Parts: sequence; structure tokens; C-alpha cells
Amino acid sequence: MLVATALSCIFVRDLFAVIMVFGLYSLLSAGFFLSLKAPDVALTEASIGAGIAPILMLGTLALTRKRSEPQPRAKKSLRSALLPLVVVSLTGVALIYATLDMPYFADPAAPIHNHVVPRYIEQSGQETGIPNIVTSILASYRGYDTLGEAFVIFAAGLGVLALLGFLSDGSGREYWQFEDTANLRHHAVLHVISKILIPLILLYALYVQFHGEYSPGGGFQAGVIFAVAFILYALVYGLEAAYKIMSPVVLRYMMVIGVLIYGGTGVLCLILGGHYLEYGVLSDYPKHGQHIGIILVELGVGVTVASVMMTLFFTFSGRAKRSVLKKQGVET
Amino acid sequence: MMSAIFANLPALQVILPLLFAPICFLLRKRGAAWLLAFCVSLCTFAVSIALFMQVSAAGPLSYAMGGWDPPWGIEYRVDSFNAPFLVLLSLMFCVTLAFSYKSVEKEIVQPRHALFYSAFMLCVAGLLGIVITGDAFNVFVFLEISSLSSYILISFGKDRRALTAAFQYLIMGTIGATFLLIGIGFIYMMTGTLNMADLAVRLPSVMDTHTVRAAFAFIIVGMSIKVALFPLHVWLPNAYGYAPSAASVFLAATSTKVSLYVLIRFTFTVFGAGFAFGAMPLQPILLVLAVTAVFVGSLSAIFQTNIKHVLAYSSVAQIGYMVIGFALASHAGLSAGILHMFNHAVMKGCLFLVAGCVFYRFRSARIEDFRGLGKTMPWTMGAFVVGGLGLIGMPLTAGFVSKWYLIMAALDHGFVGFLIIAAVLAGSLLAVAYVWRIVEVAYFQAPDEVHENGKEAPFILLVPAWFMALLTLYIGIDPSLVVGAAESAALSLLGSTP
Amino acid sequence: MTLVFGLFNYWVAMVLMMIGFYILIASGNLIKKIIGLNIFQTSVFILYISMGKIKGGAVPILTEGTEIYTNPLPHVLILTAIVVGVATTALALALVVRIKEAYGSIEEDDIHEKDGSL
Amino acid sequence: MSYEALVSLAVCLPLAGAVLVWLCGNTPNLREAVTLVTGGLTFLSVLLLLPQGLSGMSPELVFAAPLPGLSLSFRLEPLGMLFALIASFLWIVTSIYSIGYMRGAKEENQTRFYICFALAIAFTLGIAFSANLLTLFVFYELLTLSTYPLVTHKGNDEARRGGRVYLGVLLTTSIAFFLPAIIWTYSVTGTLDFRPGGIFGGIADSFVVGALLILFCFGVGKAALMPFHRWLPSAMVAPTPVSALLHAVAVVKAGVFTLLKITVYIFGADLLVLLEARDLMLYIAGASILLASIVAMTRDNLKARLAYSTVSQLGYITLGALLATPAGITGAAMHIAMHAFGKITLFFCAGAIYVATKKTEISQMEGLGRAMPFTMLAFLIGSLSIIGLPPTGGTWSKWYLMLGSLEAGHIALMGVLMVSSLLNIAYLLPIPIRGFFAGRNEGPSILKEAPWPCLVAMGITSAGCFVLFFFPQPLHDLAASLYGGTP
Repeated sequence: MLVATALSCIFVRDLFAVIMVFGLYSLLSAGFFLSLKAPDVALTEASIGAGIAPILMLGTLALTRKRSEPQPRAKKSLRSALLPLVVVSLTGVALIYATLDMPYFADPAAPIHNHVVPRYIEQSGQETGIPNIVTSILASYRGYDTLGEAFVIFAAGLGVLALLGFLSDGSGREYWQFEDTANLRHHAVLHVISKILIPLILLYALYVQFHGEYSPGGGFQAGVIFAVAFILYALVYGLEAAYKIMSPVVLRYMMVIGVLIYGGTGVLCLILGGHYLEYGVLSDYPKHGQHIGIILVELGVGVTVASVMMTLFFTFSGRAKRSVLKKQGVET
Repeated sequence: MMSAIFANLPALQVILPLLFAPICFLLRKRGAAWLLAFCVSLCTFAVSIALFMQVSAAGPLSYAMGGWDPPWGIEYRVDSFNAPFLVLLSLMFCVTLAFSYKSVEKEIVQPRHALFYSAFMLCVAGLLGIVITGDAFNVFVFLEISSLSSYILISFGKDRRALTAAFQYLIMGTIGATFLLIGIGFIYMMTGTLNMADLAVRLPSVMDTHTVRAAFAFIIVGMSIKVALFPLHVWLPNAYGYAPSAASVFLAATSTKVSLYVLIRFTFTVFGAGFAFGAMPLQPILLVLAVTAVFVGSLSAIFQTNIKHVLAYSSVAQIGYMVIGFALASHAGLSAGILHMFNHAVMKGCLFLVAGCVFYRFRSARIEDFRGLGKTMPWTMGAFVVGGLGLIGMPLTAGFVSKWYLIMAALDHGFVGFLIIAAVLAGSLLAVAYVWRIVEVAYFQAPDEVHENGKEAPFILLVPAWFMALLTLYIGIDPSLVVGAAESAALSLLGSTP
Repeated sequence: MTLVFGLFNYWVAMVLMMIGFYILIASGNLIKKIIGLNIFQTSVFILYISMGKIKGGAVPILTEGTEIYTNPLPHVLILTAIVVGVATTALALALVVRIKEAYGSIEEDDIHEKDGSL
Repeated sequence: MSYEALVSLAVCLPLAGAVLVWLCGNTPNLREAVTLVTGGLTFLSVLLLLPQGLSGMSPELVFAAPLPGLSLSFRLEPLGMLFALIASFLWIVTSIYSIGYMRGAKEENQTRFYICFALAIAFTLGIAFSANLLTLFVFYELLTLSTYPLVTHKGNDEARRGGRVYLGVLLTTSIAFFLPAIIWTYSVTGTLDFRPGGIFGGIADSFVVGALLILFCFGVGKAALMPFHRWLPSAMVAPTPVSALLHAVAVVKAGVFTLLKITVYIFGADLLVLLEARDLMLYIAGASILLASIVAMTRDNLKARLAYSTVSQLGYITLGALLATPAGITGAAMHIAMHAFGKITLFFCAGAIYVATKKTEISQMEGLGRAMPFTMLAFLIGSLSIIGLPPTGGTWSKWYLMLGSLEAGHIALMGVLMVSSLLNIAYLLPIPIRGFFAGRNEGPSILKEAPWPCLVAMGITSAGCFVLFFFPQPLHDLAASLYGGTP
């Protein structure tokens, strides 16, 4: 199935369809992750791969155009057609070559199951007091990686704002895209279903956020789901309404606050005499401190991810709206 | 309090720029953002110096992030190989910021300034994080921080080709990072650990498997893309050429070097020289590619019309020198390679600063813009001549010192060594051609009306440029500090192989 | 036979990687390139998650009476990698939008042509 | 004053002079006074070093250590002493001359000219005093760079082309041959110090040493050994004082001086005679002498003819150095001095003619002796010295060189020397002769000499040619102590 959908991405010309197929592909791989007993990853892949990424791609598509141009075969020399094939085949040979000595799939004797990991499985319960091992590794043992990842997301938000967040007024001056959004005409459409749906999604997001220690989920997933709720709101009620609830300026602050909650927790540990991100010092009982720390950093991740995702969506769609308005302005 | 700071220096080194980046992002005033960034850069530099002294006095440091001992937690490990890199990175951080106050004002529209500084700090933090970490997967995460922020930095460029350059870099960089991820996945699969020191202990028992060999290949190829080793260098010239001046200064001086650092780190610390150069045919491949890089890079540099492109192609060639040193895999070769990484950072930094000064005046840095600069901007051109002589490898400049060591190292390798020496020397001759072409234009062609009224660059831009120029000369006259650092770095790398 | 069955999952991942990689480098359309990049990365995720699987392992959430859990470490790594991936995608898409505005096209060949004529 | 202080003073004085000249750039009189005073002081300090220099190898004076185990350091020895004396003395004379010339020819950028000139002298002295190959190489490259602005002084296309060839050939040879030869030597022997008797002392096999010799001979591009002589004629686009001092004395002599030092102190005479590569290089030097003389005959431009003459004369010195017999080395060392005086006189005359009449081609100079008798007389004396006829200094050096080739058993080379002397006569003497005697039927020309500082300078150097004939003893002693030092 996966292979089929992936292959179809090569041959389908219509970009809209390609993106849809890609979404399907992501959803399938999420199912695959679930069958491999990786619910956290599945949840993330489903919400990001099948949710956010296609939305962004569609947003881009709206700003560009629909069809992938038929490639003028005649112009392509044999070399430029063969080169990708050769490179890919070489890589493929290397990959298959690599598998020959791999431990078999699901083999309990494989090294990865016998080194490092046993400690997580056996002791994370006592050391962090959290049943979800993924969460405790994510937020504590390898919490620093996750900090890095929060910053990657932050960097993406920053980059998109830098690239698309500004509009030129024609005289060479540029200004933030959203500074004058309050003037835009309110254009709400009532939609009963979404009114019921959105609070539910938000509730679910909060559940995923704060129940992440016990069941699959955590900051990322919650953040993405939260953002999806807003995106849905924006789609239904129009961008301006969404701006009113969650203004882009506030989002910018939230991005920063999110990463700072995470980083600040680490600094707090430093001040209290521990190593960076050593949550044990946050409370008199290390286990309790770990718990507090994990909740804090998950919150930080959640806030960052949610605000960045919303920013991404707003920036893309705001840009699209501008270009539509501009075109209409030209026509009239 | 002091002892607490000293105990946590490795963490501070990275989180200082990392955490202040978002704060910087919120600042509205241009000056405030710059001032914050500059203060942070000074603190970062102080931290790196303190770390360097600690390491030279007391040997390698290990810092457990989150208080979890490696290999369960993430380890920061500072030894005599990466401590000098930290100093270099933070030094370039300071110098570039000093330069960027005026330069960014001119090249980037006002509301984006805070974003620029913020992205810049993220980029520095990412690079510092790559260098300092002792965890293979953490390398990937910080590699992505620095890469994403450098794509952003490049896309700040005014020319629309900056966008395509950034896109191309993004695609190639992500392929490189994904290759690295595949490689790390393979070695993780075979050993069950991600900590570098732990990997070095556990890898030898599974060394003779297809998977480990493929992992090695993937890591080398992936990082070679980021290193811009020929023929994977195509992203580099445009990326450096169209980025804003301040960004090209910093990226040119540090970014490829950090990738090369990762390459060397994995080769020697994780896999071990015996495996990399014994079981795998790394040496001939790298040597051939590096020598080709020297020629292709230098020749292309001669035919460029934009000074930043000249310098960028020259970087491709100079990276060839570094890789030659690294591929020789002897103590002498490795120290020569590492030495050249530092020296080239200083010289190329100086030259890109000069290009930035010219860009500041004329809004472009084509060769034509250099007409008559010998008269109108004598100080700027003075720094250019010093840096250019360094690239050629004139005595009393940093470039001479690294060339000297490189040739000394190659002499131990018999016939192959002679070929390498020939390539190195031919490279310097080509460097004469592309440097002198610009010097001639600057001193012998009369300026046209646009350039006639050119004034010397503002003092605040000249200070960093001359700082780097004097550093080039200083290293050329008394290189004991850098040479000592490079040699002990090489020793620590080779000593750590079983 | 054990060879085939033992490694089948990995092979699927490899094939997906190759497809993604091919789309990435062979496609002339920038958006398609990004999709290729995503497929390429997702297949690497599959590789990681596959290696975490253990026979009879349960979902890695501590519960009474369970002895074998699926290896949680790859899950953590991949969570990170997924987020990194989406960040890269977002940035790439933003670049595409700007490129479209600057060049009026998102086909690689067109863009090269337009730069060449400068 | 102590010896250490004097050595550093000798090198630093011109540097300080350069700075002072820069500061006084706006007042020409002061600027030129500074140049002259600096020149005088420099010569004085070199002169005070003479007793020390005659006593053989002096202690080493380290002032920087750029590479561990290798230092930048100075050491006084006879050959360097000789070279320093000539360079610093002729600097004064040339300064006097340039004041007249530069003002007379109304050149631009005179301040830059004097600055670079002073720098070049400082670096030349640095070469003269170097204690090891590394120091020598450093100053050698610095000299190339500091003379580049002088060569391209005019700033027009022709100057730029000339400068390109100049820099291209000198840098190419030094980077492609000289530097690797140095590094190779270092890796074979572990030292780069100049030591009496050489540093190879049985360490290396003759193939390596032979290859090194070839690399060194071609690597020292400043010695203008064919086929790497192209830069010298190109450098003639420079103003005449530059050609006179630098391209007759400082730069080219730095080249042959380097070669001489390498043969004496790196290879050592004893090792050198055993090398087969030496014979090859001897013949190349011989060919260089003859070919350059023949080319000189075909040149009508006076400075170009002198330039090719220089190439051929440099071949003499290279030849002497490679002969490695006592007489050969003495001859080579003496020829450095003799040729310096002779050739600088000739260039001074060429410059004087240009300033006074704007004539550069030999064919235009018929009958010029009547308008410029003094200049033409000086030219005659210079020519005699180059040819090696009494009563001029050139006689002695040529004598020793021929003796040297006999000692070494190379009769053919002696033949080369003889033939080349004849060629010298053929391309030099016609100029003054035709100047005085040809073109009688033109109308009586008015006496129109060059500016007086030029005449003074010419007087001093042509007098020098005579003095060196009658009192060659000190020079000979200095030169003889070279091989006297070698066991």
C-alpha cells in the first residue's frame, strides 16, 4: 500500500492530487506505526504528516498553481535523465547491502533491545514516576534533544515569518503583514457542526497534553491538535475571525514564551544547583521534581508547537488572501 | 555562584545564544536587538575561552545533560579537539556581530532586523551544539537548528537568486542530514547506543558487518554534502554569494568547518581510524575528490565576476586542502588539516568582511566595483590584500603556516605525497591568479563616475575587517598557539582510537 | 527464507526511501521535490520504528504484569525527527511561495532560464 | 653599539624611513632629506658591522619563531656582509639619482615610490642577514611584493602587463619550486640553518639532493636563470632608478646571492661537485649566458638590452656558484659587487638620457655624446666593467671565474665566458662609440645634460668601477673568507 501510494506520487501530474496522495501516504504510515506498537509516533505522524503538512502544501499551491508542468522530454539530455536514476540506484544498493547483516525484524536478541534501553524500561518508573516511557525519555533522559527540537520548530516559525510575514507597500518600505488586520471586514459564517466539533478538539488537545504521561501523547501532539482546531475555525469562520481570537502578534509572543518555558525550566535547574534540565532539583523529592519538570517542558513544547503551527497557517493563508485582494484591486 | 557557573560552562556555551534568540526575536528596536546579541556573543566568547583553558589544564570535560549519566542521557563532551572550535565559533560570532550593526542596517529592511539577529543566534547555537555534543543523535538535532537558521539567513539576501540558493541549499542540506540520520540509525541498530564514546567501545565487535560499513558510507556522504566537498559543492557558491554580507561572513568562516568537524569526529572518535582507513577505501576517494576540488574550485574562482562568488569558489578549493590533510590520516596530516580549518576561517572571514565593506558602499560586489578602490578605500583594500596573500600562502600570513604543515605531512607519503604537493602548489598559483585579478582592478583601473566618489567604509566596519587581517598576520608570525591547539587536537583524535 | 522474512520490513523502508529520493532529485517541480523529501524522511522513520519492534512487545507504557515492551528510544528519536521534518517542510514551502512571487514559476528549468538571461 | 643592535638597526632603519617618508609625504624636500639621511645611517650601521662580518659566522639573532623548531633569525657572515654593503651603499647613490630623475621626469605618486623603495631595501638587507632558509624565503617574498608597486609605478596598461609577468614568474617559481625545495630539505635534514659545509652531510642520497639542486636553481626566480628570466625585461617598464637599483642590484642580486648561499651553506662545495645534476645546471647557466647575450644584441631599446645583459651576467654568478671551486666562488661573490657597480652606472646613464632627451631607443642615440659627454663617458666606463676590461673592477671577477672553470676542469665553460665577453663588446661598446662619433653631419647640438643629482650619482658609481680595479683587496678578502670557512 505504502509503496503504491509513494509510487503514484511520481506519476501523477496534478499537484493537488499528489498532495492528497501524500496525505494518504502519511496516514497509512501512521497506521503502520501503530501496528508496530508506536502510538506516540503514530499520533504525531497522523496529525503532522496527514494534517499540517498537506494543509501547508495546499496553502502554497493556492499561492502558486496547480499543475506540475509536463516536462519537456526533448530538452532533457540523456545524462540529466539518467543521473537521478544512477544516484538512487547506488543509494539503494548501499541500503540493501546494509540490511544483509541487520538483526532480524523484531528479534529480541538485537543489540538495541539489550543495551541502554533496559534501564529506561526498568527504572524510568522509579526515576521519573511516569508510566509512559516515551514521554519520560523524551522529556527527561533525552530532554535536551527535545529542547533542540522545540527550537527547530521555533526556527521554522521565524523563517516563515521572515519570508512571508512582510508585505511591501510599494515604496520599498515593508511592514508586518498582520499589523492592520483589525480593519478587515468581519465575515462570519455560522456553522453548527464546527461549533460542536471545535470545543471537542480543544478538549482532546488538553487531554493529550496533560495526560501524556499516562497514555500516548504529549506536547507535540497536543500542540498540533490545538492548532488544527484553530485552523478549522479559521476555515469555517474566515481568517479575520480567527485573528480576533488569536491575533498573530499574540502568537509571536507565544512562540517565544513556549521555548522560554522549556529553556527556562532548564535554567531554573541550573540555579537550584543541578545540571541543565536536571528536574530532580525542582522539588525535595527527585521523583516529584522530575514530574514537575516534565509537565513544564511538555507545556513549553505544546505552546511552541501550537503557536508556530498557527503562525504558519496564518502566514500562508494571509499571504494568499492578500494576493487575491490585490488581483481584485487590479481588475476593478 | 561562581563555582556553579564554572561547573555548568558546557551547558552555558550553547544555551546562552539559544535562549536569547527568542528574546531577541521580540525586540522591536533595531539597536536593542543588536546590543542584546552582541552582549550574548561576548559572554559566549568568554565561556568558550574559559572552557578552552579548563580543557588545556585538566583534560576532557564531560557534562551530563539533565543529570542523566551517559549513555542514558545526553552527554556534552569538551576535549582538546572541539574546545578550539568553540573558541573559533564564538570569536566569529563576536566579529560578525560587530560588523553587522552597520551592514545589516543597509542590507535588510528595518522590521526584519530582530528576525535576522534571532536567526543568527540560533545558527550559532546550533553550530556550537554540534561541536560540543557527545551524542550522535543530538548532532542531528542541532545540525537541523543551524541548517534551518542558515537557510533563513541566506534567504534574507536582496537578490531574488538568494531564494533559489536557499532552496537548493535546503534540499541538499536536508538530503545530507537525512543520510546522516540513516547512518546513525544503522549504527544504533547494531550497537543499541547513541553516545559517541559508548559507540566507540561497542562498534569494534560488530565492525565487520555490512550494516556498519553502509552506515559509515552514509555518514560520510551526508556530511560531505554539508562540507561542500567536490562534487557536492554546487549549493555553496550561490548560498554564500547571495546571502547578506554578515551572513556570508559567518557561514563562510564556520559552517563548512563544523560539518568537517563532524566528519572527522565520526571517522576518528566513533569509527576509529583503523576502520575508516583500513577496512574502507576512504583515503583514496577523499584524496582524489579533494585534489579535484582544489583544481575545480580555484579554476572556477578565476572566472567569476562577483567577488563573493570568487571567495565562495575559493572556499571550495580551500576545503579541498583541509580534506587532504584529514585524508592523510597521519598525525601531521590531521594537524595540518585542523590548522587550516582555523586559518582559513580567519582569512576567509577577513575577505568576506572586505566584500561586505564594498557591498556596503556600492550595493553590489562585482569585480567592476573594485575599480579604483585602492585610492578611494585604501584601508578596505589593505585588509583585502592581507587576506588575499593569506589565501595564496605568502610567508608571514596564516596561509603559509598551514601550507607548510600540509606539505610536510604529504612528504611522508611517497609518490602520492608528491602528487598532493603538486596539487597544493598549483592551487596556490591559481590563488595568485584570482586574488591578483581583483588587486589589479582595485589599484590600476580608474574608477567610473559611480565609484569615483566612493568613500572609505565606516570605521565600525573596518575594525572587524582589520581585526581579522591582523589575526592573519599574527598567526603567520607566531602560530605557536594555533599549531599547538591543532596538534593536541590531532593527538587526542588519534589517541582515542583503539 | 528467514532472510527474506526477517528483513522484509526493512526492505519496504528501503524501497520507499528510494522512491522518495528519486522524486526529490528527479522532479523539476519544487513542490514535488518537497513531497519527495517528505516521503524520503518518512521512510527513514519507518526504518527506525521497525527496528524498535520486538516480538510480543507491548506499547511502551508501564502497566502491571507486562514484561516486554517495544523499544521506546526509536520512538523518541522519531518524534523529534518528525517535528524537524515538518519544520523543514514549512520553511521550504515558504521559500517556494517567495520563489513563485519572484520568478513567476516553480519549475526548476524555468527558474534557471530566467537567471541565465539576467 | 653591540652587534645585535646594529643588525636590527640596519634592517629597521629603512623601515622607519618608510614610515617617516609616508608622514612627510606632502613636503617633497623634507621627504627626500629623510630618504637620504636614512640611507646614510643605514650604510653607516652596515659599515660598523664590517669587523664582525669579516670574522666569519656570528651568533644567531632570533626575533620570531613562526614554526616550532624554525625561527626567523639573522646571522652575519661574509657573503651577507658583502651584499649588505653593496645594497646599502648604492641605495644612497640611487636616492641622490632618483631625486633628480623623479623630479626631472615629473613622475606621479613619488611618496609611494620612496616608501616602497625604502621597504625594498629593508627586505634586501633582511635577505642579506638571514640565518636560515626560512628567513631568507620570507624576505625574498616580501621583496617581490614590495617591488611590485615600483614596477607598475606608471599605472598604465603596459606597466600592468609588465607587473603581471613580474609577479607571475617570481611567485610561480618561488611557490612551485623554491618553497617545496625548502620544505623537502627541512624534512630530509631537520634544519634549515645556513652552516659552513652544508647541512646534508651524508644524510640524503644523491638523487634527492640532485633534485633539490634543480628545484633551488629554478626556484630562485630572481636569479633569472633561463627559461625563467622573462620577468626581468618586463620589469623594465619601471622608472629607471628602480631598474637601476632593484633590477641591477637588489632584486637580481638577491637571487644570485640566495643561490650562492644555498650552494655554499646548504649543499656545501664538497657535496656539490659530486652531483650529476650540477653539471646539468652548469650547462644551463652557460646556455643562459650565451643566449641572453645574443638576445641583447637584437634589442634596440636601451633598457631592454641592459636587461638581457643582466640576465647573461647573472648567469656568470650562477656559474661561479655552481662551480664550487674556491676561485669560482670568489669570482661569483666578487662579480656580485663588480656587476652591481657597472650595471647601475649603465642604467643611470639610460635614465639620464631619458630625462634629458626622452629617448629610449639605441638607434636614436647617435651623436648624443656631444650633447651629453659626461653621461656617455660614464656609459663607456660601465661597459668596460661589464665586459671585464682593465682598468675597471669587472676584470677581477671575470678573471676568477675563468680560473674557477679551469680548476673544475670545464674548459668548455671557459670558452663560454670568452665568447660571451666578445658578445658583451659587441652589444655594449657601439653605443658610446656611435654616441661620440656617429652622426657627424647633423647640426651642432647644444650641451644638454641630465639634472645634476643624476650626474653626481653616475660619477660616484663609475668612480667605483675604477676604485674596485685598483683596490680589490678588501672585496677579495671578504669573498675568499667564504670558502676559507668551508673545511
